[in-house]
Amino acid sequence: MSRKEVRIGGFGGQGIILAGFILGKAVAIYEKKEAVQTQSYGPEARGGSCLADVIISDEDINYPMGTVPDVLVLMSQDAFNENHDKIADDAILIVDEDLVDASAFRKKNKVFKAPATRIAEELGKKIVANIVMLGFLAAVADVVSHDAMKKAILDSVPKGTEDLNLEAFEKGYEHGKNSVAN
Amino acid sequence: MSRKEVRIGGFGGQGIILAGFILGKAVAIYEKKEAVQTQSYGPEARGGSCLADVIISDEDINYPMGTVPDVLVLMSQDAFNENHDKIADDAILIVDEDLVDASAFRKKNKVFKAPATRIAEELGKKIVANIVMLGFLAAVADVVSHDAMKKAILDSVPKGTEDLNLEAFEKGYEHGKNSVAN
Amino acid sequence: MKYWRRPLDKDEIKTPKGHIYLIPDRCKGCGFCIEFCPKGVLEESKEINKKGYHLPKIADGKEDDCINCNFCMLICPEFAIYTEEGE
Amino acid sequence: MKYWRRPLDKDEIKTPKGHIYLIPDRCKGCGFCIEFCPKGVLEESKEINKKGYHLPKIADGKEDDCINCNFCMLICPEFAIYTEEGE
Amino acid sequence: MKAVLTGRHFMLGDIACAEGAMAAGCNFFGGYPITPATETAERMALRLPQVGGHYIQMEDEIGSLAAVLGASCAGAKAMTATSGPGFSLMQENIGLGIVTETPCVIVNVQRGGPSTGLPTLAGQADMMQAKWGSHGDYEAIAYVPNSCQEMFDFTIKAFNTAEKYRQPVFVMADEIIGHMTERVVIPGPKKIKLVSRKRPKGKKNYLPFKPDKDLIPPMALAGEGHAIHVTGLTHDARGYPVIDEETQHEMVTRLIEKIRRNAPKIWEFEEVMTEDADIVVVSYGAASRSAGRAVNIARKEGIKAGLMRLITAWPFPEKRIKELAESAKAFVVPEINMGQISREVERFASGRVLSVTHAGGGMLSPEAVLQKIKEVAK
Amino acid sequence: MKAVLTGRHFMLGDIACAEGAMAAGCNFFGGYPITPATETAERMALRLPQVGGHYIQMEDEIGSLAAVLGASCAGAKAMTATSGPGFSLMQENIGLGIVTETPCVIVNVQRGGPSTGLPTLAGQADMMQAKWGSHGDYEAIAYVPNSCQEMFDFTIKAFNTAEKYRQPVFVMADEIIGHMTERVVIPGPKKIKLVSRKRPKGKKNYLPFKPDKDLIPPMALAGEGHAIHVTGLTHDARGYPVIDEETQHEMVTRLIEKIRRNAPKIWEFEEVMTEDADIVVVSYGAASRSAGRAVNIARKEGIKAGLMRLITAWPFPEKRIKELAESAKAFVVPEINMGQISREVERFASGRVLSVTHAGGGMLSPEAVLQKIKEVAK
Amino acid sequence: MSVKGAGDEGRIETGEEHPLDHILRRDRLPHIWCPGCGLGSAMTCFAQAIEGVDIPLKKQVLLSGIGCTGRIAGYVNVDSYHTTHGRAIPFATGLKIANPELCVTVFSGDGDLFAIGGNHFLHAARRNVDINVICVNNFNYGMTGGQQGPTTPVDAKTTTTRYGSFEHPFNLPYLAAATGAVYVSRWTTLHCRQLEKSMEKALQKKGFTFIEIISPCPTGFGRPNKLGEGLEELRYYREKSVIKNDASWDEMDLHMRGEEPIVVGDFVDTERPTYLELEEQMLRKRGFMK
Amino acid sequence: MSVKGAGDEGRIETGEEHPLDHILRRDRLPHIWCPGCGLGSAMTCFAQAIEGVDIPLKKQVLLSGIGCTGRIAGYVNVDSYHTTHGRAIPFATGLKIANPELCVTVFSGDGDLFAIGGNHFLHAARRNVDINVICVNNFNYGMTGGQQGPTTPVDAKTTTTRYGSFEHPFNLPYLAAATGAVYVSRWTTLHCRQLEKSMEKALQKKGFTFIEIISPCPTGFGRPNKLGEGLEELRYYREKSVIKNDASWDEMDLHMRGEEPIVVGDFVDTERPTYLELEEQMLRKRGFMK
Ligand SMILES: Cc1ncc(C[n+]2csc(CCOP(=O)(O)OP(=O)(O)O)c2C)c(N)n1
Ligand SMILES: Cc1ncc(C[n+]2csc(CCOP(=O)(O)OP(=O)(O)O)c2C)c(N)n1
Ligand code: SF4
Ligand code: SF4
Ligand code: SF4
Ligand code: SF4
Repeated sequence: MSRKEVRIGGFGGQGIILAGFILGKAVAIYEKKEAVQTQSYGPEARGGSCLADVIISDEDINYPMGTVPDVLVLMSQDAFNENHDKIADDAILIVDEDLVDASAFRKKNKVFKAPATRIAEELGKKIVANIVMLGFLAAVADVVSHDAMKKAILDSVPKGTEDLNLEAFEKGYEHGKNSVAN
Repeated sequence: MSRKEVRIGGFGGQGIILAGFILGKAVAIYEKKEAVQTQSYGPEARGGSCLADVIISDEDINYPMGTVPDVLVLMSQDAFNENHDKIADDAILIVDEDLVDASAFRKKNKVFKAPATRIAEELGKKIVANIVMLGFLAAVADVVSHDAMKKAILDSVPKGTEDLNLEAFEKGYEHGKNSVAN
Repeated sequence: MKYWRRPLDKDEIKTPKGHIYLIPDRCKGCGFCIEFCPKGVLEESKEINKKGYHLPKIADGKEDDCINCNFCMLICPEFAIYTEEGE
Repeated sequence: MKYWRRPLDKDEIKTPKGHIYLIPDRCKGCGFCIEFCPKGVLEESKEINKKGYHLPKIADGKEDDCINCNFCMLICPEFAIYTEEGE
Repeated sequence: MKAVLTGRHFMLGDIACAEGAMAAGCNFFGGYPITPATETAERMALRLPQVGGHYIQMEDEIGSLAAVLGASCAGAKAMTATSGPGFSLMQENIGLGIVTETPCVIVNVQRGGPSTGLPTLAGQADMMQAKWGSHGDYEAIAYVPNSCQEMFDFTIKAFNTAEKYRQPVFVMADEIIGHMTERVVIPGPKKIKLVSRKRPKGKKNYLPFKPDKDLIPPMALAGEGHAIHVTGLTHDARGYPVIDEETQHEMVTRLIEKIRRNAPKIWEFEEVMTEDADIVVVSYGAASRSAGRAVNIARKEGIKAGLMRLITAWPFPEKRIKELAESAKAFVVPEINMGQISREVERFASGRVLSVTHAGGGMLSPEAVLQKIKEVAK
Repeated sequence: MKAVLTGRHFMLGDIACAEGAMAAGCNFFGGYPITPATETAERMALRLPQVGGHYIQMEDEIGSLAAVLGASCAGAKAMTATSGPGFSLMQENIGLGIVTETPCVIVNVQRGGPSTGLPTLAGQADMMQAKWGSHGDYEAIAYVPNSCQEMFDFTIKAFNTAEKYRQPVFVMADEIIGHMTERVVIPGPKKIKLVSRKRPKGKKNYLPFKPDKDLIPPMALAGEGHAIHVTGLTHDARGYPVIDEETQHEMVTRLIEKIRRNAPKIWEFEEVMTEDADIVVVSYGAASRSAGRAVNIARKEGIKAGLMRLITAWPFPEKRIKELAESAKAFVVPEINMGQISREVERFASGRVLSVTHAGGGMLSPEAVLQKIKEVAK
Repeated sequence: MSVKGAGDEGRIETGEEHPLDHILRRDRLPHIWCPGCGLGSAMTCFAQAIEGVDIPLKKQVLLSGIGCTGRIAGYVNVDSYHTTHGRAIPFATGLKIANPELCVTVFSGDGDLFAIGGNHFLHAARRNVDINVICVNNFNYGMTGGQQGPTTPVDAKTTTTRYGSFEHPFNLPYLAAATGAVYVSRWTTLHCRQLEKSMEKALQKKGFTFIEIISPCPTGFGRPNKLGEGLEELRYYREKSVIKNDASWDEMDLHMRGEEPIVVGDFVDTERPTYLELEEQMLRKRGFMK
Repeated sequence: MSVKGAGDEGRIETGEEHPLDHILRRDRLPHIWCPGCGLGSAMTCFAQAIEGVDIPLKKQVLLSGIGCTGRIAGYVNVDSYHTTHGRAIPFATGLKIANPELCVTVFSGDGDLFAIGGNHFLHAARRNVDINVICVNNFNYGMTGGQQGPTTPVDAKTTTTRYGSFEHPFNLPYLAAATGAVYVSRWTTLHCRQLEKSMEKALQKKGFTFIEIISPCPTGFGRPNKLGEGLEELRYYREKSVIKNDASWDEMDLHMRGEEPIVVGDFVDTERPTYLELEEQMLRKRGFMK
């Protein structure tokens, strides 16, 4: 793997950027790789569409912008509509199955449906759906290790919420492993 | 005469700039010549030193700044001290004899002493000393006609003060003619 | 037919009836209309719109309670709800 | 010897005497000191300085009237006049 | 009182500028006094009420230019006049004027800088600022008068160009010209050619920022019923903000091309004895009067010198410089600054450009120019 | 809390900039929020009180820079951070900083312009403004980081250079770098070299604006008993205003020479494969990352391309461009603007410079650069 | 539209066109404001008000600076100018003077009008330029992500006052009165009816008028300060608001915490010749008739 | 020196050194102000005041913007900063915060402080930054040649109001009070003693203080408005001034014509935590000791 691009999409308020940040941090700090995270969003302070791109590479990353994602993680219908067909042929797609109706997807890529929001709601905090998603991602996509991700989460979430977030991560990871197994 | 420079010097409040303006206007509007008037003064709103330069020429005036005056009219000691030795060899010097002690003057140039302030005071308005000076200048220096000057004065002084100013001008002119005659 | 612009606090009006309309895609589920309807006509429904916001609905047994006072329209930040004079 | 900074309105002071000084080249002849000296000690003289301004002088018969109240010093915009306690 | 003071006058440069504005139909002045541009404001304060126009003294230069832009949007021919410090403060709203395509005239009577510098003395060191002073990419239009007559004439030109191209236009004067008095001949009103902004024809399908072929959109005024929206954000033809790369590309390139493509129509210069010149002196404003004198003397001394005198500094007449560079051995660029327009000349004639600099505070001397001419003539 | 957060971080560019300032000893921030520079201010608001410094949110950018200059005069290492619109508003006080020789750092995280433009998207179109934005003649110093690490490193450089040369120094970042997150390695405090302004030795005969041989005068602070006078007017060595040509000449040429003469010590750049390059790509900031990619691809395709990446845009390393111009066939200058630094390159390599432009709002693509490289390689 | 677990009971009939749609730039809706933001309510009141007064819509001009509030100028379907940050008032001044027939309103945020734009406010009020200024005060800079502004109460948390704000905030009605506004009022976005009436009054009144609107900003102020979402902020207003037209200036200070009331009302309503009236008066006096 | 027609009777003894010379930059005298200008008197009072208070001269910092008044910073022999037009207050704010030991005074003109600089005044007063602002109000912009300013009375003639000014002027003490100054007073340059005392008070008081000084400007205001030379302007002050510390804000309006009085006095004297005090308070509350 010399350069991999992960794109996480959703709307403002879902913690999309934080998810991208944690992924990037896991790679850049806790693995011996390079990572760059960029983002884009609309003019809205909340509720607008929102994308986080993470480039992961073994070498220095010159060009820092996302081009064609190898992993696409989508947490809103809008994000799906705008992004689903701009992906690499061997890319994988992960969607939050409660938020995204992926039936319009026509390509041959592997599509994973993660019940991230549902799991988060079960944990009592809808807001950790992004972390569940990260767990799922760690399990199904070959971009980051379980360990590095865990460390990065512990570093990045607010004090006092570590346990909840770790639980969310593990739940997502588990689900992901199961999905791959299936 | 292709290019002549007249420099009028004094302090703020004496109407030095106005004098320069009237001279320039007489030449540029009422004679078939070119004239440019420039000025310089210190940072003071009043009472600071103040110079008006008028360039008079038969041709277009390219370079507009005063260089070496052909006629130097001085209405304050400061102006005298700073300007008296920067003049052309055939220049003439006119000083207000009540305000300027010209004894330090060492060159061979012709020096005229005009009692401008005194005449103005006799007319009841010290402020018209500048116009008296213009009369004197018109009489002794060959740069502008009596007529053109008169017209320019009429154009330029506040309404209601025309007579006073003309009288001042004529008095100065007369004195000038006498000085030349002597 | 700008019923909604009638001077509403005119004395002679006696309990007019209002008919409520919603433009669902505009709603952002802020709950203002629900909370501040003086007659308590509205409540949150389970229905969500495209953007995932819960829409208001008419509360059980309040179907005829709207007095067309128009406050929901005024306070709705999304131009999503309004009323017309009912018959 | 900063006599001029003494608290001037202290009660115990009784008609002190003042001695007036002028730095003539600073004066611009505004007349403030003359007009506002509470004792009318000053008046315009015919004497003019370098810049042509008329200087203040001590009025006839007022030679001993300065009470060193210091007001001329305070109001002079030119730092041209001041007083010291006389004997 | 008349707007156009037809006749022969002996007039201060700053006042001639104001009279030029009057003759151009200016009916709004929003300003803030600053030496050496104050006389223009004072004259406008005297003159505008005489013809039903408005002079308003704003709280600062930022407000002045904002008011000018507002007035222009309501249909006024509007202007302001300032000097370096005020010009610096206006930079943000100059960008607004550019992006909203609001015609107006901004006079900068340049004094010695940087900062408060020499309030009463001349400089020409805001020339590059006129091009680059506001953030973002745009093209500037700037006239550089070198006489009182031109203070009058070029102010009219500035209004016409502003109206035609719908953008703020600068008159980059300097303290020497602004505070000099010369003969100014003002023609009859009918002899003065005036241009007014293009207006929409009818209401249907009018898109406020949709350009015609000349890249200029017709302009609707406030109160005409078009319900236009005007914003400093990147916007589409409808005037609505669209925050993306494509709209930005379309808007910015159009605004720039609007001027670049028309540049040969906008740029103006005057040449004296350049046909056979080995040495071309490029100059403008006050400095060009010294340059003119130097060129005359050089010719008398047998040096083939010529003068290219800029009437517009922006757009810079680069095409002509390229042409002249084909035959000229060298360019001498005298200006009352440390080398600004000389850099533009360098871009098209690199290695052969000599700058004659002056830090400001007075007139650049003809001798200094002559010396440089002689240096390269060797 | 520590001023220097030694360690490895995954950090937003804007935050790395703030941490760079902290590491450089910054103890005063005067600012006004603006996208995309807000995160720098927010970080400083969090961090400064932890180390006894002060964050003050001023009423606007004019006030921000004024406060920064004031704080610097009282001895603080002071900074502000803004974007285009705020940078435009700061221009007048930038001139004051230059003329009063007051060290400080001004960060401009560039967004799409002109005017309000594209608040959330990138641009690099304030590069010429950094040089020419304030009225009058002066030389600018501007760093152009292209990574989060450089946001940290160059902010320290900027403080050091500001202190050394006693003038405001710019960090001309862009939204891409400011809003990107990368690894940032912060060394131990002892490994960070800090420079502080020269101070007067003793009180006797101290003239606040009398330079040493290096053209830099030692700086006295407020409250030290020197009874200094500091003015934006043209002034003499004593600091007193003197409104004449001679003093202006002396002051302005010294301020300019202070930077020009030291330019070879100040300017910095990085070269990749330029030794044998036929085509030299000159780039900086975000755009230089596309340029780097394009150069790599070109080399793979057998084109002798090389990259000269600017670390300082101002002073512009013209000497090196001249040298490169001796062997290079052409220069390609990609920037996220309509051609700004490319004009500087043109001055020293005219006729052989190709600009790769982008109106702003996103990253310039490596393909666009590659295409231009190929075009000239033919 | 995915409808989950909802029957049809009580469902509100779907509307086709909102009665204010013709006053809005419908093609630009939904607007960019957050759920629970008060700006939409303020805009509704304004739309109602310009409908309600007897001034043709085509003579209405709406201006703003930059900010969340500043976006209002882009949503109301009248001639509208979205100027630079803080400069809507001088822009409006020029516009009004150049065409006195226009009814000119500046609608902007507290930061825009009173941080960067404070000076222009002072001077327009002093001159009594015949424009209306409506300020939405949400106690922070919403657009840039919730920083401290000149209205942020002492001790409040924002992204630049992480340890609590240590600046005294402005008392805007007092400031407006001290500089000469002829009409000054304050309402919260919960006071829709009064607000609409105030706006109608301002639109019709000659001279410089000022309305302060206290508005929820859940994103920038409510949540960081434990006032909660928009709805909770409105509840807070309901609890704490006191209408008091003759309040003293001190009483008008806003603390937004504890037991302190939010005093609202019509505080100033007076007459003074406007800028243009005084201009005419002077010109007549000196013999100029326009 | 030419002495004409004057004997020696009454001649005042020639002084060598003025008692305030050590506080002045003597090498810069005479100053540039016009004969009869009140600025020199105001400066004398200030020089006296900084001598009079118990603060070392080396801790005194004097700042100004641009204008005739602005030149004061260049004549007093303490650390002094002559900044850009209107920006002395924010410059002073930075200076004071960076070194709280300094006693910081901004001395500038009404145009500088309230035209271009108005916003900074508002915000520094609001924040209660511990600086002193002394404003010389001469009803016009003296430095640039006598244009209208924000204090020019209605109907007054200036070089930009040739038909009489048609703007309402500011009431500066009111504005200062409304924005939060803890000490507000006004005197004319004739009230030297009171002015000096006020200045001493301001220098010693914590927080943002404001003193307005009404001053003759024969060149820019007196003569064009038939108030005559400086001396005549002072006579006018003598006649019309009324000391009234409890004056209402309305009474403080200045008309400078007819029978209207010039109300002077100490209008506000109160206490409020300063910017730095409040900063410290908040930081302590959040567990930071500095
Ligand atoms: C010159 C300039 N500085 C800063 C900004 C960034 N900016 C945009 S809006 C804003 C503040 C908005 O606050 P407010 O006016 O209170 O409006 P709100 O968003 O809260 O409605 C700022 C600082 C800008 N656009 N221009
Ligand atoms: C940005 C800027 N605009 C304008 C000026 C010109 N200017 C200098 S002083 C001044 C007004 C001074 O008036 P005031 O503050 O009342 O002081 P005074 O001269 O009356 O004492 C002006 C407009 C300037 N120096 N800088
Ligand atoms: S119109 Fe009034 S009563 Fe009817 S739903 Fe709306 S708020 Fe309730
Ligand atoms: S007050 Fe001063 S300047 Fe005025 S007359 Fe007296 S001594 Fe001279
Ligand atoms: S940030 Fe605040 S003001 Fe802006 S839209 Fe959101 S809630 Fe409204
Ligand atoms: S213009 Fe006025 S303020 Fe300036 S020095 Fe002269 S009298 Fe004083």
